[in-house]
Amino acid sequence: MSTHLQSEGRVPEGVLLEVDDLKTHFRTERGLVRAVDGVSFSLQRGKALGVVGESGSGKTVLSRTIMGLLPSNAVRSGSVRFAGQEILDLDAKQMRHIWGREMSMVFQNPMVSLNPLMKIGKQIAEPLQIHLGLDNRAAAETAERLLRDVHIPEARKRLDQYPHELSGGMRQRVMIAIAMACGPTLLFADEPTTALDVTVQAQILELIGEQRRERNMSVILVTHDLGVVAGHTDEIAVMYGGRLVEKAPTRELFANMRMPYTKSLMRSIPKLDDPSHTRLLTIPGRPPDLVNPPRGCRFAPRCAYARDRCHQEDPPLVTADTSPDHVYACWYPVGSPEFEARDAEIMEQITTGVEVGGRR
Amino acid sequence: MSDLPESPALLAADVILEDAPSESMASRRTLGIGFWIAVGWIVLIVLAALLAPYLGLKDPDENYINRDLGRPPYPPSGEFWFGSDQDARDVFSRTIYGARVSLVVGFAAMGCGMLFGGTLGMLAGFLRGWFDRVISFVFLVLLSFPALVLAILITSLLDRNLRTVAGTLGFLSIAPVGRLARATTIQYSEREFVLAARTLGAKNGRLMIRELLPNVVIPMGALALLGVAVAIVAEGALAFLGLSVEQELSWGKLILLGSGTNILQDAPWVSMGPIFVLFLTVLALNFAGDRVREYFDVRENML
Amino acid sequence: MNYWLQRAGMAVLLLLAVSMLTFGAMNVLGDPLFNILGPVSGAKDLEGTAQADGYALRTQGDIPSGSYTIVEGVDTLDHGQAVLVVTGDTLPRRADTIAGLDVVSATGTDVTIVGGVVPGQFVQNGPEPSQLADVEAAEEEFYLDRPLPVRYVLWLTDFVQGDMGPQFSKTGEPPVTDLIKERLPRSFALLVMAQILATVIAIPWALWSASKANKPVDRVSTVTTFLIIALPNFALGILLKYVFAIELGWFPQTFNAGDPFLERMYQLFLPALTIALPAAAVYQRLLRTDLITTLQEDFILMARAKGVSRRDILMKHALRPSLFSFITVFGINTGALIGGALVVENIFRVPGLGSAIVEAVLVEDFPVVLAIVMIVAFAFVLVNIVIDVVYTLIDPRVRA
Amino acid sequence: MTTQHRPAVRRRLAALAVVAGLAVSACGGDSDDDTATDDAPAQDDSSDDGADDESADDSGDDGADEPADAIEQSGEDREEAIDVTIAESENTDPVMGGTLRYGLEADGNGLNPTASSLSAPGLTMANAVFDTLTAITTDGTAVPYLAESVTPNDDYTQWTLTLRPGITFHDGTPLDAEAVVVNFEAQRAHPLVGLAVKPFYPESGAVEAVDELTVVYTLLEPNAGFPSSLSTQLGFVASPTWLQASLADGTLNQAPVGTGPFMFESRSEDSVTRFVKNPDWWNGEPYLDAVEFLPVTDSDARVELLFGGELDALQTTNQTSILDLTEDDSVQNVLNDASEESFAMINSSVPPFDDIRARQALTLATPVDLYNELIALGVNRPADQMFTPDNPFYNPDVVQEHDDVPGAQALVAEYCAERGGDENTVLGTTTCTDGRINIELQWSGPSVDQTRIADLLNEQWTEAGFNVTFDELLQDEHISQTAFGQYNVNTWRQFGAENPSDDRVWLMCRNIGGISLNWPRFCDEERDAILLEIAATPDPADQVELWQQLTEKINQDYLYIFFNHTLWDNAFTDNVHGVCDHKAPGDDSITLKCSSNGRTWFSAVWME
Amino acid sequence: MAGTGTAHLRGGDAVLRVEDLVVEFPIDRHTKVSAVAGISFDVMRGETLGIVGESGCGKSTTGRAIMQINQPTSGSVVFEGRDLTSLSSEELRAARTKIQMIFQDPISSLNPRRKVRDSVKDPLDIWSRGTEQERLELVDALLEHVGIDPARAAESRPHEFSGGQCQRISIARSLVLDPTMIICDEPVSALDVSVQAQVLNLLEDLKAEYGLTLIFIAHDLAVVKNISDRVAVMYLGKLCEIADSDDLYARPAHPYTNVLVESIPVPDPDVAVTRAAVQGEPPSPVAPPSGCRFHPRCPNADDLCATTEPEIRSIGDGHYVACHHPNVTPVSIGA
Repeated sequence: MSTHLQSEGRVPEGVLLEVDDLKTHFRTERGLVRAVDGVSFSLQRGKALGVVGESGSGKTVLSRTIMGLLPSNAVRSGSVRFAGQEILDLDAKQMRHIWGREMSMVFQNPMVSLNPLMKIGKQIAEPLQIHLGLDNRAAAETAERLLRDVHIPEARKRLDQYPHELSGGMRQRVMIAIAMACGPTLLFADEPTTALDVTVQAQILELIGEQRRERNMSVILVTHDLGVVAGHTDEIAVMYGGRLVEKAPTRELFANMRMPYTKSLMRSIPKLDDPSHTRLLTIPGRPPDLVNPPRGCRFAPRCAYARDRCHQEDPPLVTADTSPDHVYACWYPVGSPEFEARDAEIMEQITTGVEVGGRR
Repeated sequence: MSDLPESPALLAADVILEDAPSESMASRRTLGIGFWIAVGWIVLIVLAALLAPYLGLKDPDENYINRDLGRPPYPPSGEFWFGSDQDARDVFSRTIYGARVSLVVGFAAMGCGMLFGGTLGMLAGFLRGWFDRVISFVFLVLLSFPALVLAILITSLLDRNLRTVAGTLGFLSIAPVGRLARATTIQYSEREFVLAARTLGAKNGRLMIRELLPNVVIPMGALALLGVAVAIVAEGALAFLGLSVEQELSWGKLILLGSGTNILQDAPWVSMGPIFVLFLTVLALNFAGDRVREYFDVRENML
Repeated sequence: MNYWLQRAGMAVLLLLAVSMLTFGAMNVLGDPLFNILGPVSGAKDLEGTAQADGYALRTQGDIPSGSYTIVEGVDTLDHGQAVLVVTGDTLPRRADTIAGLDVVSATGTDVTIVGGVVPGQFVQNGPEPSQLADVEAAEEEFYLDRPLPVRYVLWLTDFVQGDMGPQFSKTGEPPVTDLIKERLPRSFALLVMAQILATVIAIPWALWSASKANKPVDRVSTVTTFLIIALPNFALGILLKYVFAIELGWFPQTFNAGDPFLERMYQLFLPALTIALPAAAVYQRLLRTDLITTLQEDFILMARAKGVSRRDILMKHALRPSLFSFITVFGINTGALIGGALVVENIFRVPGLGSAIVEAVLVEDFPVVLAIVMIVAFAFVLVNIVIDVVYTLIDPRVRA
Repeated sequence: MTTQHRPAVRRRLAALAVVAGLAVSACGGDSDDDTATDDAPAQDDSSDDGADDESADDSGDDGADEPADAIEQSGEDREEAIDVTIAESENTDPVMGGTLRYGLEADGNGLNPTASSLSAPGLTMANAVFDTLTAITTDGTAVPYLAESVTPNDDYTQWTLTLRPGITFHDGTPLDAEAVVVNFEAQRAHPLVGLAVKPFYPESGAVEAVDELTVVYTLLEPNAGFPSSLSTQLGFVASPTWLQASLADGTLNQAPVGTGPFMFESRSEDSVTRFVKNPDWWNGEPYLDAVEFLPVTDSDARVELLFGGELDALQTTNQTSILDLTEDDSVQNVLNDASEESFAMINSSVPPFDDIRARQALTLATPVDLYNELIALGVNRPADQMFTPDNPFYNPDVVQEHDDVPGAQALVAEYCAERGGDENTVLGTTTCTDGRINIELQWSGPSVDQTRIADLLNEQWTEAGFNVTFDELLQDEHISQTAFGQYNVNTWRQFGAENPSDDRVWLMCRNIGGISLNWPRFCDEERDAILLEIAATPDPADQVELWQQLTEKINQDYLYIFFNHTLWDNAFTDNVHGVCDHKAPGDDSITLKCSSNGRTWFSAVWME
Repeated sequence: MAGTGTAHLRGGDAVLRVEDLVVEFPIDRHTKVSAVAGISFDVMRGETLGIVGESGCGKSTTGRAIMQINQPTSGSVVFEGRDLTSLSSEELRAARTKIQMIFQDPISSLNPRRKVRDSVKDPLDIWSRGTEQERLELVDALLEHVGIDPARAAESRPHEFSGGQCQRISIARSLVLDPTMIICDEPVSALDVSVQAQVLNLLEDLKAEYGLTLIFIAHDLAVVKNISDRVAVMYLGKLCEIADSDDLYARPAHPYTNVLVESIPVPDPDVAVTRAAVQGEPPSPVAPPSGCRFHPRCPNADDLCATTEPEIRSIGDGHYVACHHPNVTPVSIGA
């Protein structure tokens, strides 16, 4: 099936990816782990979507589910349409034609994501040979060009080097070169800078943005760092407990956060602009158990603004009044009177320092 | 910085996320029925060996010639559960009696190895420096002899009684046990909790006994079970070469006695009985050891 | 380069330590002169009278802790019953130098010695001490008149020059070197064959198992490895011999060194398999675990994300990085396999080093034992150095 | 040290080692095989040969002693008869060519008749390359072989031997009187072999070359049976050139040079030794192109190889093998149980067995019947003495006591009450503990069957009041401990010389010493007198009475607890002929014996 | 840059004064890494000093060297008037009770085989403080204080707690001996952002309550700024800049500090994303660059930087920088 998908026309402009009610469950002996539990969104060609969440929010599982890179004990349901084509029911053999060619992925830790025993050149050439059928020579030349594209000096020499001979940032560049090799239309970047130093992080994010613009490629940037997504995405999806809890264009989200979770997260991060010893807001407790998620809103047990209804009823995704592209899942969103009333109390407490160390 | 999973369920999810399917969680989280069957067998065989004289077994040395059955060896039957050997002796009771030497040697050797090897290994791993270098080299030297060759060498130079055979095998287990103890100690002594205890003022002795020992003991315990199996097999091999405890039955000796081409051809049961029991015992020990190791490994990973 | 020099230095040091330990053990625990001259039993036969240098030695009581009195003259000796304390020919002169002996009183020709073991007692036939010449010859040949360290150095000097000396036992012939030349190729062939078999079995098996990780077939194969490992090699050898040689008759039951090469290799198959199967099971388990670990590495996910096929992932990406523990254990295992070969050679009656060392050890034929232990240790060290080289070939990170 | 004097040292060491090696020769085929040795309590066969020969036999060459010859009789008189196939030539004409592959029960450690300890395998190989001075005929008489004649003086103290003219060794050295002298002196000088020679010859002038082909042997005492001793190891004549060379280079012991029908070609220890035809053999051209000897220590495997066509012939004493071989029609068996006896042997020089009550107790306690049923599988004839019932010297009145546990218990109690405090120097303990006698049972191992025997004996001995300690030793050490009297009781196999008088070497006082061939170290002047008298008696018929006295004495001294008569089987596939067509030189009417203690001859053998 | 010099050291009530600290690790017989290459700083009573830098800059090694976990190669560590480097091991053991350390991995800093409460009580047992009853009371009070249920702690092992909880337990343990100073080595970098805030707040509260002096080592500039009074920036084993935290972030004088601050992604889409402020990555500490160690990557670098190591100098208001060409003009002291 995949052949027509990669036909000359490539993927048209417009919607590249449509995800509908996607669920990914893992069978474990503790029970079913609902790692992704009903996520829907769509992504335009050439756009960058940031997926933000804490560990265990399902953000990584989401990207791998779409990509189809899941272990055998995963059960997927729902729909993933890539360029109009349903790809969720494809098996690994069929997906191989899409992997690397249509979608590719950059992983978190460049130190362990390259094969330590294979020369850089060969690793870059591999997808070229698999998908484009290039011979060794052509593949090597293309690989060298790709390395130059990701601003690696002395590209030719690098082809014959092994990963351990490169620094972390260089390796991540190589990873990007590999991901770009066959000109995919969708790139998953799964925490691409978490393992890197802050100065290098900036370089890599810049590189991904540059490649995206040059190739008119869509990017799904998975991260826990709100700062990272703020500057490098068009849209942001916030995940919590396997659910999408808020999604909006980047500017809109930061301007009009609706989800108390997003808001709390934002407030718990120390910011450079704040003076020293600024009291941080804390989110008590820990993320939900995905085997036995709480009833109602999954954030409710940790939510300072939660009321009875939140513990009883699961809030649906609703569109915000500020923008048609802004959706959130909350009964008492930021800006609602219930929220504002409680928020005043909380801010009071924080400044007076009553709340010590966020009990459970 | 990596996100740290905070709940077991998340951990499960993270483990699962890693591409290749991992060991089934069910079989790793609990010791499992298999473990208890294995332990049951070990207990059974130990009890049988201990109580052999009171079990109403046939005399292992008596020739129970039964003219009705023709010329021995007799095949397994109600009278001879495992059959008899060429000399009309009951293979079953001989196997049970043979367990005594095999088990004593197995457990004593391992105990000796644990005591000396474990202590030396822990000291070396903890103190490092020249002591470590010397001990490591000694271990290396001992390990570069094939163990059986060394065992033969020692047993041949000494009298071959129960004490020397067990002692020899115990001596041989010092190096492997010690190496593991050392490696585990090093691994743990680099953990921050040891640093923390040290900065809190704990002295070396306390660090070793309170902080390291409980952590080292667990992998060592798993190793000990495997080691008992190895020692039993080693005794068997010595006995098979005619170099184990003289004048007493052990499994290796019984197998040796049934291993001649002729007897193997005519009466395979003479060797198969003891082979079977030895096999089950070694299997049980290996299995139990492996389970224990896996069980604690998982808990380790959960930290 | 520096590293290899260090490695070689370490190897030499190791071999020295091994030889010292063996040499020391045999010279201290055993009694070389006794073993060269063979015939005599332990201290217990010292009871009686002895004659040396015109003295007679009378033992009193239990020898190791008892006392001996040197009495005058040979006339107290029974005809044909003389007991010669070999070192005793110089006993009155050298008594104080004999380890563990204490000269308590020496009045005239009457010497009472307390404690200690007198090395090298020798019972001699007939009144004339004709064997003294042999004793001296032996002392000279084996440097027994020198202190232990000197003896060791002299032995080592000969040894490294390829002269392993004569055997203690039998007729002293053939020289140890010849014996080794005769036996070594068989054991070597056996071990090489076993390791090849083990590897050839283990690698595809592990790949297959890892690719089906935790599916029923994999579980069955894991159980199989467990079963194989639990079967000691002497038991496995007997089983294989029973099934394939006796019942099915596919293989011969014994080795016949006279046959042509191919025939001999065929005869070595079952013994090699006996050694190889448990090794293969161990290798398989290791390799499978490592493969599964490797398959969980990010770079494998990366390879999948590139669209590399399952097969290529296994063969091109996962196998090589998973080989390290296998290779390490392959090296370490050489020692264990040599031990196994010892037993297996016995079952299948292959006259190799294994049977040679068992025999030699039993008669305390030290030159043979020493030679074989050294060869084995050398092989062990060599294999492990080779494995280091293989490491660097496989892993570019080590090369740096 | 300096390599210069090394060879000399080695030689001496080698010599010493042979003392231990006596053992080797003494225990013969036992070697390292478990199964091969099943039946045999420490085998002792071959050294007997070596030693016997040397013990001069006075009883006269022409004396018609008739030691039991096996081939015909063994089948008939056996209690449980075994089918015996007699290898006998058909009337077809021999065919030239072919290679005989012969499975030996062990490899010898050398093939030098003056230095090596030749046991059954060694003697069998030696038969191909060497010739003996005399040979034994089917009726047990010794006839000249390499010798043309052997004649005694009046009192049988001096024998004149004349050699056949014109015989050369394979290396071209001529066979002359000097060669015989050199061989004799080499044997006598040998520390082990010499033990059996020295006591019967004067220190000087024992053997002298009178002329080129005549040698005179001078004995200490009369020996009318002397010629028979020249039919075994002592009778082999090796090239003096080679003997000389082998003194300098010990490895030459592996490459023998004799006058025999086959010439040494190659030898790889423990694998194959190959001899090729000597076309110029003095007694006619042999039929076979070559003979190959393959040591296969596992008796079952040897039989399998024979059935599988890999071997054409083999030797064994293993009862199971014999049963298998005799059941098969395609195999010709040459059976002989007149040679050795299997027994437990008691050392009378060390307490408790210096006391006859202890020895008797042990004999009474021994489960001989069970032994013969379980260990020997009923294949061997039980023995009470060193003669089989069909031997003219057999004493029907000698019945060995056994399986009388109460009797044994009584003797043990008596002994311990009286002498329980003595020291058993072998064990280093008192002879008795709590009214039970402490003894050590020694055997050569590791061997499964020897272990079974030990267990079997132990079971009933324990019941009878003995505390038995096991001492399993490698063959060499086992024999040396025995030679030095460092044992209480052991399992052993010996006797059965073609001329039983040659067995005196095991029995006489003069054979006790630091190293004793009189293993039990039992000296009885009366017994010696009888033996000397037998040796001096030329007519076997006159010896019967003496032998019966002797067997009676042996029985009453409780030194040997006889189990059975060792049965040797030399098996050949049915395409092998002429095994027993071995004729005396120059007289085809005299057929020579074709099986003796497991050895066979090859000059008349031919293959289809 | 390269923080030689001690110009920035203050007199007065310094609880800790580190001078010319050098820590070297041998790699093999011939080469060694100087993980810390001569740094000096002091910490006043009740002050929180933050140390930031990228991986491999030597900040953790510095923390460990203060504790004498890694033996300093040279230099002095004067804590409450005593040079820790010169103490005997017994004196050091006693002195160390006054300084405590919290590690990055909260779970591995607790003994996996021991009950959590026992781990916390352990220091009291070691030093035999009070009766068993008193110890338990103190431990339970502290656990309560950091937000851990003492009953649960009494019967649970570390793996039964989350990372955040384990970090609080570690904090409780570090407090039982009533220390003067706590060195926090990346205490929150292994935690999720929401949990990170809990621990940071807790540290602030405890500091106030117990009058603690803190050294807070982290790579996250925002976190360091939040908790610190004064911040030191390290690069390749050297000190670049040290100043009060608000001042440092407002006026980063050292080009490297500037680069760091600019590289931090700001969670505000309205803040324009600038081009990466610096190219390349820190070189290996095995072969550090000559002169100022930052010069190969520095936008301000000239020939002087390549040859001469800059001295630390003041640019006013307790703001010190080790740079030949700082972004802010230094004030000249004295002359």
